[in-house]
Amino acid sequence: MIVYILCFALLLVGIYGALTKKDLIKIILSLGIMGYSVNLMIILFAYKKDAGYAILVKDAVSTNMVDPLPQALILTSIVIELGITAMLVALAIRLFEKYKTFDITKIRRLSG
Amino acid sequence: MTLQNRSRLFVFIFSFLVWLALTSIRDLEEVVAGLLVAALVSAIAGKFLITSEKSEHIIKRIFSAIKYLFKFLWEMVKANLHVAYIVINPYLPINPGIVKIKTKLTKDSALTVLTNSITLTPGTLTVDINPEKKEIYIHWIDVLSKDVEKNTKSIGGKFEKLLTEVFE
Amino acid sequence: MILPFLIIIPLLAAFLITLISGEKDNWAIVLSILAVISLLALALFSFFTTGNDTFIYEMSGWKIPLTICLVQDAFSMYMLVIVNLIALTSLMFSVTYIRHIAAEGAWKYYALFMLLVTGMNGVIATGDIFNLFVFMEIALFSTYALVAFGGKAEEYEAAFKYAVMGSISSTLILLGIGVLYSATSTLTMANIAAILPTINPQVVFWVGALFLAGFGLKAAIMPFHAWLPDAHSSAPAPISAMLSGVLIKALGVYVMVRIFFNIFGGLAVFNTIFMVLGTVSIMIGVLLALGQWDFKRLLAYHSISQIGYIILGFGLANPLGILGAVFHLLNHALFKSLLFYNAGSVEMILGTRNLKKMGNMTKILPVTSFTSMVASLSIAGMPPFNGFFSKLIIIVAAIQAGHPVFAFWAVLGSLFTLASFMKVQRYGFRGENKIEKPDVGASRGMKSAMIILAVLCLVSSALIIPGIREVTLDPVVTVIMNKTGYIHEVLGR
Amino acid sequence: MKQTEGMTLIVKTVTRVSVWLIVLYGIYIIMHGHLSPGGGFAGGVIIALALLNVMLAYGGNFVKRWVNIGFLHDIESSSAAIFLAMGILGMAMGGGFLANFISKGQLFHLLSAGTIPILNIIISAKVSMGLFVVVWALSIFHLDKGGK
Repeated sequence: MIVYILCFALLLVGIYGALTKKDLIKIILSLGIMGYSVNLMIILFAYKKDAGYAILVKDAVSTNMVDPLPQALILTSIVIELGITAMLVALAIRLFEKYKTFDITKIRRLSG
Repeated sequence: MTLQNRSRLFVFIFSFLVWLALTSIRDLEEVVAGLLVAALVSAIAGKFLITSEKSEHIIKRIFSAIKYLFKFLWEMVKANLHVAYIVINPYLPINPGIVKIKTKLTKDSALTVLTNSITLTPGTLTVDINPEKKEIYIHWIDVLSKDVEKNTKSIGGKFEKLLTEVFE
Repeated sequence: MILPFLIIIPLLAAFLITLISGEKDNWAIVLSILAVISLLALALFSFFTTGNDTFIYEMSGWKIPLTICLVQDAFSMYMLVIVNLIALTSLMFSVTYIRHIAAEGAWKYYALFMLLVTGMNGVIATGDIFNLFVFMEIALFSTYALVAFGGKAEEYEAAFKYAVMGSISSTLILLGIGVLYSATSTLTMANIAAILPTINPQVVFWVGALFLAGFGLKAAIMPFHAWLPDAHSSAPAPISAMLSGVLIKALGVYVMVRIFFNIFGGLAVFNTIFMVLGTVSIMIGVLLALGQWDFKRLLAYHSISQIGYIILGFGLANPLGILGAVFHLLNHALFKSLLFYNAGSVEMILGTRNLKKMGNMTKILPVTSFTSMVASLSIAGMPPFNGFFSKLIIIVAAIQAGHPVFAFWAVLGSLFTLASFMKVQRYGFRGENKIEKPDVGASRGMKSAMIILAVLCLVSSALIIPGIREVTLDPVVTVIMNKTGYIHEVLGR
Repeated sequence: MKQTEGMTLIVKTVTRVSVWLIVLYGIYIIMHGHLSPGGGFAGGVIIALALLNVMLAYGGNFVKRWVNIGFLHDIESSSAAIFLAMGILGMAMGGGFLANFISKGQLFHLLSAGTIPILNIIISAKVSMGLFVVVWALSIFHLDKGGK
């Protein structure tokens, strides 16, 4: 039970960072922390007590395996996060070119 | 045979051997696939491995390499004991600093092995290298002197002679 | 067999565009328009052949609990028709507009656009909840890039804000999917719906809260609306039309309705939340819009308000309310896209979005100002345009369901909408500024896109005529009302 | 000290000697994706890292001379198109999108599992080229042009 609570705490750390930090790069890192905490949580959902890894091995019969599906889901979501992070970094670089700063409080041409 | 093609041939042979080690020869499929993969790897990344001609014969160089290995291990044991002595000494007699040494080696690979050997030896750590001036900058835990020639002899000199035989 | 092609065609078009187009964007335009026309034809054909049936497509020859399935029923086909219709007009509008804002590399726009269409079609067609997440991310990813496509500082700023908010909401949705999977051990939506009543009912509330926040942010319902005005007003005009017209519906409203009605079984507590949030969105959106002088920003705030009507209609959860909401989905897509095209055409030719700097547009841009008149009347709810009927149905349904308070706020919101669009017409298109006639006018593609949508604004009122309604809107309402019927239809038991 | 492109001689030499090994290992992971852990994605990432290793050690200009970036772009988009073509081929052979229409063969042999090894290779081409091109695109921004 404690691991789920710790995962949730990590998620909250990420949300806190994404909402309060002023630096673009720190915001991107916070989003990464959020994503990792959720990935960790879903991997933990697959855990089964005293279970082996879910790989078919030659000449070995394993009946008790962990759930392999969340691993596939996590691989997909990691790829998605990679893409989004690259996108955010590219946007941050472009913003730096335009505004000469990474400080989000100074990037305020849009209002209202 | 040009240098690049020789490099490709070497990469091909090495790749094939490594592939056989990875897959542990089970059936013909794996061996055929290994030949194809080795050809592919040598086509993509083959031209990097060998970039310069060596003067000595290959057998002689292998002997020198083995000799160098033992020499290096011996130096490492000595340096280990020295550093261990410094660590357990209650007065901690250290005098850290960065020193410059000269080297006579010319080949890239020789320089790399020399600097990595210096880094692996406890007490010394390569910080930077200037290949044009043949200078290596080293962080030393116990700087004994500020003389470049003397330092060259005590840090790099012990490896240099054998490395010349291996790589030049 | 039609269903997978709705996803394959735009995806293939996207990659072929990156492969074959060089410096010029001619091939990209041809390919993407061909792809979207075929998509629209497929969607229309399957919408009219579906009726009250449900067809399942199982991927890669496996059977349902093991595979990703695509579900074809009246609701998903209805949404697909809307998406591909707006995509077609948006592409027609894009050709000149994108050449205007980006001199080189315009083919990238079409590749991203096809990815956006792929994502939305996938979200609508899929019957697997994780696959839904993946397609949603494809759509959002291309949207982030498209919002920033113009390369101005404001656009990067808006895209960054949008991307940060979008990532947060996606993470919450992923967490919700994970919790749902751990509770039910399946990802097929119909199976989840079948298993949910047998387990602890608390799970539904936790997951519902996560999904409400996540998809609510995508739909820009009131407390989660902050990103919308920036992103929708900064994007290039055809993309604003896609975002406001269909993206927030496909990714937000459609998915919410699927999950909360067909999977969770339309719980009363979520219906109440929908009604309250919808009403708040109507009022706050329209009040914020009233004070705007930036044309596109005003339209973006109206999107919040109009989405409020749709959410209110779904929250009422009686057949009439859902009918109104479903009808308003189509109507809002039509007139909001049209209004964004008008704004884009004005911005391209006059170089301004400020209503105070416009004037005597009826002389300069006759087609634009005439179609904007149609769209304004339509969004403000004037008969005989389509907006009137859908809003009327929602308001009548609110009274019928015993919520006269919500009906009152909806009427008030409609009046404010009228006021705000009278401002647009009075100061913007029929303003007093005397502006010289510019050299270039709207191109043929732009004009035809606007005229098509203006005609559809009028024609789509006919959907409410009983004979036509029974083959178009009623099957959609049946799918949504027939909550747990989704399970039997999909699983075939 | 003279500033040359890329990193110091030591890194360059080590990269030179090890890049073929990284590529080989990536290909091994791809080819045995249906027999052991790994597969197209993991192997593709390893191959992309080999390319990135060269890029970091030797600098961008060297990589531009070594490989044709436009060609890598083309590999990336065409591999996605080929993937879809494989899917449609599955439909044509009956069984649905991406159906496994080749004979499955024997378990634990290199030539088995039908279309999965082929799809692994296609995915690895997509992933490796995509990842490399993304980092390449980010690296050609010039941040020092901005700044105060």
